[in-house]
Amino acid sequence: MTDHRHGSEPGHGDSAGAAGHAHPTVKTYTGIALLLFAITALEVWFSVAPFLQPPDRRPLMIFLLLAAATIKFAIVVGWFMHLKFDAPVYRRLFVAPLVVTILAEGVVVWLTQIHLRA
Amino acid sequence: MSNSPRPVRNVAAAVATSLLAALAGCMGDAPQSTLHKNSDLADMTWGVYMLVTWITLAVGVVVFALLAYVVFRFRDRGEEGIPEQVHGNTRLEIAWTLVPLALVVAMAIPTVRTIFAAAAPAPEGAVKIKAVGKQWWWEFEYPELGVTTANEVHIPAGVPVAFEIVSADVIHSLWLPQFGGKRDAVPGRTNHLTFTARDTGNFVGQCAEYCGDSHALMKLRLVVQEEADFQRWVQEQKAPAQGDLVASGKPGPKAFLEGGCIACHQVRGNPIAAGRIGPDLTHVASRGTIGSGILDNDAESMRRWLRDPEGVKPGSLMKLPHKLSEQEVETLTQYLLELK
Amino acid sequence: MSATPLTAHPAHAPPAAAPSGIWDWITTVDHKKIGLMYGVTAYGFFLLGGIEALVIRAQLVKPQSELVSAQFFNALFTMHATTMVFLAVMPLSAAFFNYIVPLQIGARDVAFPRLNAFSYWLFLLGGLLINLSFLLGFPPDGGWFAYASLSERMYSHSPAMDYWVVGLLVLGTASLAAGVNFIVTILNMRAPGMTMMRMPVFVWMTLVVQFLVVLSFPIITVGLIELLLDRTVGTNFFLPLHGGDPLLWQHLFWLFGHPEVYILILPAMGMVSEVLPTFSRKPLFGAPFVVFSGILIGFLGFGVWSHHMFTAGLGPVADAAFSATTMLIGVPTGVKIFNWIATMWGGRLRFTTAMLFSVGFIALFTIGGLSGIMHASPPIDLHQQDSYFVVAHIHYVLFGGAIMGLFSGIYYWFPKVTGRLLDEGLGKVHFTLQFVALNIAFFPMHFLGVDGMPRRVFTYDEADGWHLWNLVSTVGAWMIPIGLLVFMYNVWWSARRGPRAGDDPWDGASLEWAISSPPPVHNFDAIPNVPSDRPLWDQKYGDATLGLDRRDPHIHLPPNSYRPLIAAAGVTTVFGAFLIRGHDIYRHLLDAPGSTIQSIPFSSLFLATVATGVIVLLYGLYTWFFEPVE
Amino acid sequence: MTTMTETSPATAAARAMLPEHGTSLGVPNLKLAFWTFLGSECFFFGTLVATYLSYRGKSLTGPYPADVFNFAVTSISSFVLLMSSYLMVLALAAVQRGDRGKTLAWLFGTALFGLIFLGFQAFEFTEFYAKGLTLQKNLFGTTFFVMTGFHGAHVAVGVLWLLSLFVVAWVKGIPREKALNVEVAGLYWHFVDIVWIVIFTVVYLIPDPSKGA
Repeated sequence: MTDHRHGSEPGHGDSAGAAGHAHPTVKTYTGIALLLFAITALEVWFSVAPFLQPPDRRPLMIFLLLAAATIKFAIVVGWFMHLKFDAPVYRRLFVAPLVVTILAEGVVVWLTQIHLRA
Repeated sequence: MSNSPRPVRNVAAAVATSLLAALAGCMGDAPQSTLHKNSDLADMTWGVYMLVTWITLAVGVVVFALLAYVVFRFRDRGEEGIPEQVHGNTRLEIAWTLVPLALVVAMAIPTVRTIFAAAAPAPEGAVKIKAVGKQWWWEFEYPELGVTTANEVHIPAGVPVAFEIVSADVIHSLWLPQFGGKRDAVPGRTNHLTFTARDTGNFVGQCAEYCGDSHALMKLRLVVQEEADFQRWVQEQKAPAQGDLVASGKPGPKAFLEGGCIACHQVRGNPIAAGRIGPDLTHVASRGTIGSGILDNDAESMRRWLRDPEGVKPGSLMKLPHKLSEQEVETLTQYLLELK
Repeated sequence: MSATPLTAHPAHAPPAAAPSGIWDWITTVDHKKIGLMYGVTAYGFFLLGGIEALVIRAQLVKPQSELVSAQFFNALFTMHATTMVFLAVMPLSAAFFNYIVPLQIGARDVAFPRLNAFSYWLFLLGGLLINLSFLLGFPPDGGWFAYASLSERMYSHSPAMDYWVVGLLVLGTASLAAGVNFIVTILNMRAPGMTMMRMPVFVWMTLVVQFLVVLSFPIITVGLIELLLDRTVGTNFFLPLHGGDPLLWQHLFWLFGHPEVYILILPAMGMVSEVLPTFSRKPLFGAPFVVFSGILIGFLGFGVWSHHMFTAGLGPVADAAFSATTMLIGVPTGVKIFNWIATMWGGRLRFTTAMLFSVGFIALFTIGGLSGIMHASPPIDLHQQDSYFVVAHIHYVLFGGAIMGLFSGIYYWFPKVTGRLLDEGLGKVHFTLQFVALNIAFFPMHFLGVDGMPRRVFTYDEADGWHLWNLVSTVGAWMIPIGLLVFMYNVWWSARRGPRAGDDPWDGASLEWAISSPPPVHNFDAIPNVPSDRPLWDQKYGDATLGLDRRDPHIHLPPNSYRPLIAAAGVTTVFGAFLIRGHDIYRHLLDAPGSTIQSIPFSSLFLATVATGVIVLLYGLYTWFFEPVE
Repeated sequence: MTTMTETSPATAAARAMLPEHGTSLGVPNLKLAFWTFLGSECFFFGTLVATYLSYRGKSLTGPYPADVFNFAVTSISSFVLLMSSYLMVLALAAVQRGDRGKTLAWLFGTALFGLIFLGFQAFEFTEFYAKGLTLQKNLFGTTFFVMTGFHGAHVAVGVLWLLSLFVVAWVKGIPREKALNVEVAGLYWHFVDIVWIVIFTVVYLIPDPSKGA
């Protein structure tokens, strides 16, 4: 990684000064892939595990599934897409819209569930 | 009539009323004016309406005064050099952030209070009316009274009425300006409008949500009556129509039967005239208007309507099986005007 | 004004083997030419939308008027709004983004010049496609908001609304591409030294607008695709018959639609924030406040959409919440108005035409903003919603606001673009006529709304009592084109005979006044080194100097390309194929009224058109990407 | 990592060394544009998911999700797409190392995994259709097919993109200084993957409240 001219490497640019970051290596990626596999397996298990099937455990199941999905999402974005290591501007450009989307669309879903005194 | 206004608000409201009435006076009499109020709901919103109107007017006056002063005072008079380069003044800017914020809060509090007050469920004993928006007319059903009518809704004064507003096709909006604003008729949903009317009389309203070709012609009448008159009206409406279409042998019922009118229209008392697509005609002659409030209910209007519904109401869904002859028009007109 | 180091002289122009004539305009990737094309095209659509408005007003001049049919009237107000929003005000603003922003940030072009051309061509084709409906006899008539279920096939059998949906999909794609392009341009193409807080306020507002475009257009794109599928494939997104909810369309439309309102107004606010300081000869008062309030307005814009739905029955909690957020937006807006007035305070105000339009903007926008506060309160909105009061409000905001601001921008930057000054005398006549006319046209609409006149009615009755103010409003509306004629004559005359402007006719503060008028094709002989937020002003009156960034002596301009036009044609063809589908369905429904959409086979013409569009698009994209740019 | 330590201040140096003249943020335009586009895509898929969730459990007739879902098949295809992201980072690393052979292998592998995912989706759609679920049948069919269909279309565009890069790499190779082109394709590919992470959880794993089997 000696050639910096084209800015294709992670950590290029404004954040390049933060050389302390350990850039992911192929070995790291393999570990991440295994982790993703494990979480996916866990997710599938959550959705069939007997102790989560009773109706009163549904909220717990949904929480666990959403938590697992969030972790997978964060791992892919953070490591595979280098967002954790790249210039901060990328993070702002992606995370801010993501948050606004979740909030606004969440309110839309909530509002479509309202049927007043029908 | 829900709250007794304080003196200050009274005066302000009076001034506002006279000011707006003066403006309204310029344009003659507008029966659908939002400034006429004839229900507790309209009174309830009136306080907020006036408060916000006054605050915004006051802000407008301040801004315009400032703008006029600045434009006049600081115009270039050909002085030498450049003016002092002021980049800003944080204290001033915080001030004119906080003042609007305070005004917003002042408007938001009564607003929120009114929203929740107006959303209260209908009290016991309210007259229930189901208002169905259709392209392009209104059907009113009194489920507890067994009455169905079209485009003309009667309510008793001093008694709460609870409208359930639904739609049969596209989105409409039931707008009764004098009674506290409008509510949409959304297909698949039920909206509610509850109020108690004050004065008796005839009032007009209109569909407010664009709903297709003849949106402009989707008007309605609201008749506020004394309780006793209202009960009498209910009894009249509940009665079946006079005469039997088949047995009477008269030309009118015959034309109604053979002209295909029964496919869409109901004339109660006649099981074969049970169509629900068009307005219920059992007591059509008792109504003040036809064509959803756009024509006076007289022989001339009826002829006009029967000759060419599409011409009176563009896009009208009243498709005649064939163009009616003048003879048929006359016969049907006579028959319909008998359906008191 | 003496020439500055950045002024280009003809001798410096790089040897360009550029094509000439019409081919040059078709293949250009120069942001200035594209800006001009946006401006001219959008102005044409502005006139078209204006003619539609004049017919609307003519119909309403008296009760029971029979000038146009109900159906045509409904098409007129639908197309008037659609045209003005998407084909006039947005692209007129885009004309300024294109022409001015690169100059103000000290860039030679936008980040992706060919993508920029692609955006323009998509805009043009989308605009033509949507107006093709008039020629074919199916003008859209479902309202510019296209509320389901009226916009569904069941209630709009003809292909009219297909034109609307397809046209907006094409226009949306154009806006998205342009949005990404300008975000990158502004974030990444600034001259050295131009930090974010040194950017002119117009650039800031452009940036906010582009974020609103990039984030809100996907929402309406999905909504439009869902509506299109309902109409052409028979899905159930907004049809209550199968449990679909028409209000979902309203949520999606307004979740896009409210940011769209700020997309329309913020550019004008940016222009006014350039014009007022220049002609007050002072800096913008509290520029960071103005910038942050612009950002705040943009951000809050995503949290207020349901105030368009207070009558729809969302319940008191939602109504209260959206009422509060909507009123909150009044605060940053108010801050801007006070900052503009404070900018003029203590200045030496030169009332050029540009300045007059900016001052007019403040006055008229204030009226529109205050009436907006009124219907932010649901109890009041239940009176005003869908009445002429709201028509008055949006015209004060969009005509009194956006259009006045845009004219201010035209008078302000015309000398930069053409090298000649517009005639000030004619300009003042234009301003006076327009200011007076639009108040006569739009102020009475407040009274009509208070008097209970609903919007979108093609007729009314003598007994309704609305005729006087309708008459006044129509007279005002018909006066507006007089001012525009004066303006057009002024442009036509001044562009050829007007006095030479020189580089810096207004004693400006920002970078575009440091280069020649009109700017050379490469904008800057050398990229400046920006020392302050008012670089040129500080060079003239302060102690700062506009340094030159000598690190990049090569002037490299991308060559012309027709690939963007090909790609745009491909995209338009793919979407346009659905018009064929719409016509097919309509024909079938006429032949066999009982048939359902899914029982109607996809015609080979439809499939062939889709395939052609995809092939053309891929051809355009591949040759685009492998086209040499050296 | 030599140049950054030699020159200072870092931003000015980075700007001076970039092709064209330097960029203000010291990052390449293309990548900046792409992240902006991905922010926009968040809203695109966010709206599709919101539509699905708005109508979740509101279908008036079957087939309901429980009637059609084949859990094992979808889990496998989800896993394939997830692993294609892994191959994608390997491909990018290979390009950045200048390892042409591995570049070709991993690019092709990624595209192949994408194709396998599309194959599973085609199989799934056919199965559902056979079980009576169509676009027009009910709200579930409408929202499910349109949302997953648009995701599938994104995967297809990605496959086309990767295969194009593969051909370029095959014919003339992708030099290290052009690695950005692969990186951007990778960002797109990973994004398509994370969208599926959301869809897999929301649509398949969380039980649908509809009645039915």
